[in-house]
Amino acid sequence: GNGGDEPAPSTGGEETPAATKDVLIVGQGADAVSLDPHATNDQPSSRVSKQIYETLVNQNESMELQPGLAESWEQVDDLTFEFKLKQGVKFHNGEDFTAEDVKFTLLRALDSAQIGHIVGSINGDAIEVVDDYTIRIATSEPFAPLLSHLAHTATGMLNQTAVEEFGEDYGQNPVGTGPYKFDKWMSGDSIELVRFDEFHGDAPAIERVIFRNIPENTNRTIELETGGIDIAYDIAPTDVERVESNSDLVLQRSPNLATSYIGFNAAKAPYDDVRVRQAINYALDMESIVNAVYKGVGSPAKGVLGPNVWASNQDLEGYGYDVEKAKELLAEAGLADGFSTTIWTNDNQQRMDIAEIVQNQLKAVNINAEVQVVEWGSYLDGTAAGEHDMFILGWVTVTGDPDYGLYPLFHSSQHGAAGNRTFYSNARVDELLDIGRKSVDPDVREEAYMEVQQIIRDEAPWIFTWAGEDLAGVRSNVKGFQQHPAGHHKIFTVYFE
Amino acid sequence: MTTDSKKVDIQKENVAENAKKRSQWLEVWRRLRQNKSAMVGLGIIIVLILSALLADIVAPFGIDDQNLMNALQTPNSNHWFGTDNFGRDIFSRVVHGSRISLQVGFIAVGIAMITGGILGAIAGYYGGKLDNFIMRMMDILLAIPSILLAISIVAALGPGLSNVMIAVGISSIPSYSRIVRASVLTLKDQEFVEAARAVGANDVRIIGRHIIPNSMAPIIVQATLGVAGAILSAAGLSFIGLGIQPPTPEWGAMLSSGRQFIRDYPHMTAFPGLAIMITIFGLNLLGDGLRDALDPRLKN
Amino acid sequence: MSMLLEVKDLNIHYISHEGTVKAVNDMTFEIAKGETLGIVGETGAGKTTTALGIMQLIQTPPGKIVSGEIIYDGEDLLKKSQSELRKIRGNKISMIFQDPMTSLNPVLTVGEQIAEVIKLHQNVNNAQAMVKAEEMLETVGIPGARSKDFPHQFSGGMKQRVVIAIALACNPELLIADEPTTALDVTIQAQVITLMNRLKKEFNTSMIMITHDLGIVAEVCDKVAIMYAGNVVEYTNKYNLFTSPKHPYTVGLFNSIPNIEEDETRLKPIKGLMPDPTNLPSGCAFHPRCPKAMPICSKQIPQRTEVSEGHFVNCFLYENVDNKDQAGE
Amino acid sequence: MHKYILRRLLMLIPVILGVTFIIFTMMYFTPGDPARIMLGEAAAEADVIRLRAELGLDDPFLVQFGRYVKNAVVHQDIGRSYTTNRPVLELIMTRFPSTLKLAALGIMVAVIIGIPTGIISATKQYSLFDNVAMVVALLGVSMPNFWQGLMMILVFSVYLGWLPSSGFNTPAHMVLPALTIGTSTAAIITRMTRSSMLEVIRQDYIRTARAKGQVESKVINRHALKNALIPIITVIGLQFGYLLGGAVLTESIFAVPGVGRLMVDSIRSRDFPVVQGGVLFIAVTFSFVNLIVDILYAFVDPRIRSQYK
Amino acid sequence: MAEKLIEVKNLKKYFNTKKGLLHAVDDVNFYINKGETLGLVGESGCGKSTTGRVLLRLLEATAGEVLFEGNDILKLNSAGMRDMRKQMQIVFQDPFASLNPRLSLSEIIAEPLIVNKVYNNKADMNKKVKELMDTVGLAQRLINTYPHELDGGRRQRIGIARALALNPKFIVQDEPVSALDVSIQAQILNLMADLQDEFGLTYLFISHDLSVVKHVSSRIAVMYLGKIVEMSDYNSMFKDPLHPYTQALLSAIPVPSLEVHKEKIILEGDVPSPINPPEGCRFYGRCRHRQDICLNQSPELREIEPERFVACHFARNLK
Ligand SMILES: Nc1ncnc2c1ncn2[C@@H]1O[C@H](COP(=O)(O)OP(=O)(O)OP(=O)(O)O)[C@@H](O)[C@H]1O
Ligand SMILES: Nc1ncnc2c1ncn2[C@@H]1O[C@H](COP(=O)(O)OP(=O)(O)OP(=O)(O)O)[C@@H](O)[C@H]1O
Ligand SMILES: [Mg+2]
Ligand SMILES: [Mg+2]
Ligand code: NI
Repeated sequence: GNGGDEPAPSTGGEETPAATKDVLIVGQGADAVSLDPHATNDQPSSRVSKQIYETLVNQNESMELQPGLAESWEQVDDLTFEFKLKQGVKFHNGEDFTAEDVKFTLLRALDSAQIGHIVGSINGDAIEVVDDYTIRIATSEPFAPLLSHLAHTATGMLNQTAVEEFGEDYGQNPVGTGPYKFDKWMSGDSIELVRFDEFHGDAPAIERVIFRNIPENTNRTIELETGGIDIAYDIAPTDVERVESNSDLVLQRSPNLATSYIGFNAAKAPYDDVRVRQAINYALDMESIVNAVYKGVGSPAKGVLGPNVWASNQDLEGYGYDVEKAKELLAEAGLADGFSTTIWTNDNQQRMDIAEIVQNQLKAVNINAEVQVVEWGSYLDGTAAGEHDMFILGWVTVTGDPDYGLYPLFHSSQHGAAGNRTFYSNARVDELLDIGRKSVDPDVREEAYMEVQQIIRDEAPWIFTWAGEDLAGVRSNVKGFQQHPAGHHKIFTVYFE
Repeated sequence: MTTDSKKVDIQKENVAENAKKRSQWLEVWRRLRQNKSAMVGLGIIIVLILSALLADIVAPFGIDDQNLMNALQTPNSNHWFGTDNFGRDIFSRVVHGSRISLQVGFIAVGIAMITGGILGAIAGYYGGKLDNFIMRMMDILLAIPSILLAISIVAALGPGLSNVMIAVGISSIPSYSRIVRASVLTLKDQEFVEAARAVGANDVRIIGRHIIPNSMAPIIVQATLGVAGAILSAAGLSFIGLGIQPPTPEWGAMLSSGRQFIRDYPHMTAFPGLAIMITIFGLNLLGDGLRDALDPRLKN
Repeated sequence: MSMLLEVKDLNIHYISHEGTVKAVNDMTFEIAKGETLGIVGETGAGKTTTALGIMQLIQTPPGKIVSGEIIYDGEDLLKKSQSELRKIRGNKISMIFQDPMTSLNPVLTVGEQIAEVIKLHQNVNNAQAMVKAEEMLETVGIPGARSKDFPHQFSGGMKQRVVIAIALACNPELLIADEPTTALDVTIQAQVITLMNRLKKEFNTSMIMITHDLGIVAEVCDKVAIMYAGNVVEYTNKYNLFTSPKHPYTVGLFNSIPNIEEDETRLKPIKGLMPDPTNLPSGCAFHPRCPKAMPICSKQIPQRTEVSEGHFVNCFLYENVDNKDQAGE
Repeated sequence: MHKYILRRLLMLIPVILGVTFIIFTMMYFTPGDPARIMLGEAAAEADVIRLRAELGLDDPFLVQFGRYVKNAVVHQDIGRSYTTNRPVLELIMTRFPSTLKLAALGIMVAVIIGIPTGIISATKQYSLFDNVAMVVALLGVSMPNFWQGLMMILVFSVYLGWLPSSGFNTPAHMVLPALTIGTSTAAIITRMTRSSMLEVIRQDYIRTARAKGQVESKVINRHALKNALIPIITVIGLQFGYLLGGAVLTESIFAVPGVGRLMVDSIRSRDFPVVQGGVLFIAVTFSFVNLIVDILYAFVDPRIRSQYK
Repeated sequence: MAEKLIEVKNLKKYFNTKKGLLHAVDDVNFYINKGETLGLVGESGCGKSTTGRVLLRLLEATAGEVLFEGNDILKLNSAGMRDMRKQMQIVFQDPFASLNPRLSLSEIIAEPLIVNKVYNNKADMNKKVKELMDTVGLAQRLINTYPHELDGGRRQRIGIARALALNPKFIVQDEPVSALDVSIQAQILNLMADLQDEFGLTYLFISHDLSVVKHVSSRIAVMYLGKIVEMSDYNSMFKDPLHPYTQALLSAIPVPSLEVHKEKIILEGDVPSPINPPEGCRFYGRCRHRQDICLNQSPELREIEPERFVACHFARNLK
């Protein structure tokens, strides 16, 4: 192979090898959309923003809450939290970080169509700047998961001056308080960040970070192998073995907060009949489907929530593969002769693969399913409008809190576009989800969520498919890299050996 | 005395002697038959058409016979081209794929040829403002790269075999209209057209009996090459995930789903790729041969 | 008299998978210095092929000079190397093609095209060649200033003059003109023929004038070879040809032309058609159309017979008269 | 000549308008709500409605189209991307250099390979060289670009490890994409050169040149090539124009951040302003390339030159 | 006096071209008597074919009248024209371009019969086709051959048969033999003469070859740049040409004979462009006898002797 093709550092450093290597190149599958956290909510953007912005609260790699820009906080009443902010924090443009910035940021976030829902529980009128480094944030209703929401990258703290200065172009001129500041962006190709020397915390070891956009999975791995990049995100299942067996590379695996499911449009016959939904659950050999498609990456899903979401019920009993049982149930539902249906998927390779196998396996119970690969836009429109039958989709419980992973998906107020694309309604589920959302008592919440998960398993609006896992390939001289379950991994802890 | 520089084609007496009906097309066929590479091309196309027609007999397995246990076998005596990630027999899928590809190719070209041909014939024959208008429309279509046009059309209509055919068809309308127009333009001033007019033939007869049959040559050549182009475009669309629905064994789609395995199981991409290549190769050979056979000027 | 060019038993064939065209068969003729030979024949008779054969510009394949000798200035051109031939072409022997519209390169100025041949054969630099080219243009009656124009800016007659200028630029000893006026109108043809006659005299050039027009022969040629289907059927001086044509084909040719000087009511055409060049009749190629055909004509190829001094005919009508004459030749 | 160019530029206006209209209409009727795509699967309906209104997507077709044309003509503003909120023109211009480089390199490769091969093939028609070259060229035309790209990655990046497989920053990165584009284009150019040369070589003026005693190499280079050039230029121009927007597949295989990929991504994310702007931009550049080709004709062929006067 | 079949009055045909208005036929007057042949000669591009085409309304005239037996055919509506087409036909110069290569010989000859619905019975029609083939000397065995299999002479016979199919009175012969070799040309010329005798046809015979024109015509019109410069019977024309152009034209023909030694009149220059032609005499630029008046005033075609027309200010004074 050749080692000489990494882009030359744009700052003229000395030519001595390895020891002074101070550029880290990260390959990911898509270009960021915008570095204005309020303008987008996509993973590639968050992965970059994470290095530029900081949030009030952090979640560590075990999803535990930790101080971020807020040194400490306390709950003042059912609705209100008071945060003490860290002092001496500077924005990349040199301004000090104060409570006013927090207020500005949160109000702006509330206004955002893209991420408004993440801070939607906050009552904008009730944000109170106590002093420069103290702020009170109140929600309109009791909202238990507020802190985990404030750990979401979308709530990274912005600088008012910078936002106003760049106006519409802020997304290409981000200013945060994080360890790296934005340097340049070659659209479609790469984004370069450079170390922020006045960073308030531990200075990163690496001077410059480049996020390169390499859409093809295979190419990304090849680039990693040939040394073109140092870290490759989202190693494809097919490349796992290859990376693992390469002594120059280390494969990091960690379960994440993503899950895949096959949903039924429960508002539509025959899926309004729980027996049909269950029958199809029995008719599919989910275990082997997942193995065939994901090749051992992640795991067959045991429930709605992934294992590292708080209050996830991992003890639900699976349906198992039982064609006879499926036929029985169908017969009971009056569909012994089967029926014709469609399976929608977008053009995600794994989902298409799943669809193809599912289609194939359903033949055994006389269900004639047609796979329809629908473009993302039409897919969202169509599933929101309830035009679909069966569909394959995923969900990421980014906050790590079950509220985020259940409420939008199963609450009957969330039908359609808001997230509940199965159009599933169950009064008990609604009630439990409301309890979970409002209660401050973790035990009460946990109990409610456990029950919800059981009901959903039994009533089967979903076929649980896959619990996600993040795979990152890292060159062996890269140290200090650890994946975050939410996907936006910290780069500023990384160093070269 | 001055003669026109055109050589008087001296005919073979013996040909005229046995006065069997020997149309221009037979003549073309005779010339084509002498062209070895065109015959190779024709052979390839015939094999393809046969395999498309007889796919169910030729293919040892069905297109969707999954066997997850048998996934990703390299070529062996049982599975000549190996199996894919679902354990399906790639050879069978490639064979069935010829059906899809030829269908897409022929229908897309049919759409383009008919619409383009009619537009071109009208523009060329009547000329003037109509011509101008039609040709400006074609310029506009031409200014948009055909693959982008096709992608937009598929986006607008939604993916699926028939939409792909429509998209690829529409995006190649301009080339046909141009060719037909050009040949109509040269033909309409030909003396035999004038002769027809002199004996009182009307426009319909002139276009139908004199102009269209004589403009077939370039259209046929373009169509042969166009089928190749259409197959490629459709495969390209499938490759970027805008084409045909699974589990349809479209070659481009097979290639696309194989690319994630390209390093360990290159046979998944190699065979559909080769299938495309051989098909296009055959069509091109045939198209070239037809061009030579139809244009006696290029003879030798 | 010493001959400038002697062509002996030249055979040229075009070989393709459609069959072999025997385009030129046993062609024999000679040209003295300053003399003009006319080669006359209908389409496909092999006139152009003969000319290209002498220039050795037959496209190979499909063409092939099968046998024969082309003796120019005592040396056989067929034995010369390409580079030797290049020194002769355009310099000692030059050629004018039938169609002035296509004989000139459309993307080069006429000056450049004339200068090119001058530079190739004379030891001059670019500027001198251009000056010489302009002189040549003037010689053929075109203002020298137009040397910077491109061929499409000239009319047909002027283009043919440019072609003549190219051909004569190096003062060749032999000029082969392949139907140089066929594509031109009569009044323009008259201009060009007059010009050629003048220049021929001026430069004392020998010439082969290929034509199908007996009128032109009468005007410019000293000797004539009548060709039919690749064979010379009659070869003689102009006087003999016009006063006592011998070969039935020659006679038929004369009878086919409406005579502008006389009032004939009916032409007496040769019956039938030209034969298929890949499948010539056996024996004398003309016999199926010949009014005087005899049984022998279809069986044997008639030999060249000298019927009177310098008057050769390939026809059995005359062959028996005196066979020995021919042997003595 | 100036007049001619001016006239051609004026003729661009209806084409541009037409392209705008077509693509606008097509996008308008394309299913899939841009607002919803931007907001993703977790968005609240109210947010979607709000965003739709912000983007002006609820206005009737003609209002939207009129606004677009007005902004473009009056303010020279072709809008901002829905998704990234960047000015469309800026977005295109950051992508265009890569596309241009890729197209230019591909064409260069193609010309360097194609024209000499075509010439040799034509001058030695039916020789071994000719036969081999023609089969190879035909294979080149027949090989799907995207497949060839993958195979080249397999060989040059995976097995041999000589060249990087993705990106477009350094010369090394450009080799494979340029070769991918270059081979098929080279094949086309080779075939065109050959047939065009064969046509020209038959002409009388080539015979005239030979009759002058000119050496064969000069007959080919000085007399034949220049005349054969017109169809070759046409093909090069067409290919170049095509590559400016049509190299989508190559761009995505090799992660070249080009306009083609931008277009495809935008079509899929229903980023209408970018699609419209991009197609418009491509159409205009394409027309410019055509204009340049026509001007080149005039340089090559005096007959055409005199027509333009 | 002979009866006029065709009379052309002030006929004009202009073409719009990129470079300007092209005066292909400019104010042309002539007539053709029943049963005679009018020869129309002139150099390439002088407007001969255009005249012929306008006569048959294959091109629409810009101005003027074409009287066929006294009716102005330029004023006929399409139905009237359809009838008229049966009366007048054309044979084209190029035996290759004038036959549709996709049709067989019989189909080509039958075309006029089909188009005009002459027969409603196939057998009759086939009989007629065979008859026509006999008439023009095409062997019956060729009935199903295609044009490309035939030589130029035979193809031209097909063209003639097609023209004869509707029993026309008048045929425009647009250089019917100029693409043929001399031996074939003579055959065709003889054929046409025979047909004229047999059917009492009237010909407009277009050619640039004076020997041929002289051979076939009773009267001759000489055209120069869109205008007729001289028209008279062939005898007077050849013995005593009046217009300086005719004189030059006649002198320029190479004669295949050693006895004739003509003094050639070599014209300077070429035929000027028919686009925006000169005001005065079109021949001014090449004329040996030009005077100032010729530059400004276009000479009319005058009948200076009975049946002898010439368009020259100084005709008869030149010698
Ligand atoms: N390149 C070629 N390939 C095959 N046959 C050829 C070729 N060139 C000429 N011929 C054949 O050779 C014969 C003689 O042709 P040539 O051109 O010498 O005739 P010509 O007397 O010059 O006729 P024309 O008066 O039409 O110029 C013809 O039958 C012709 O068809
Ligand atoms: N359809 C047309 N459009 C424009 N110009 C035309 C058209 N037809 C003929 N012309 C022009 O009109 C003039 C007369 O043409 P026409 O064909 O009548 O000449 P001609 O005497 O028959 O010549 P030739 O002997 O070459 O056949 C020429 O300059 C020609 O270029
Ligand atoms: Mg010749
Ligand atoms: Mg004419
Ligand atoms: Ni002649």
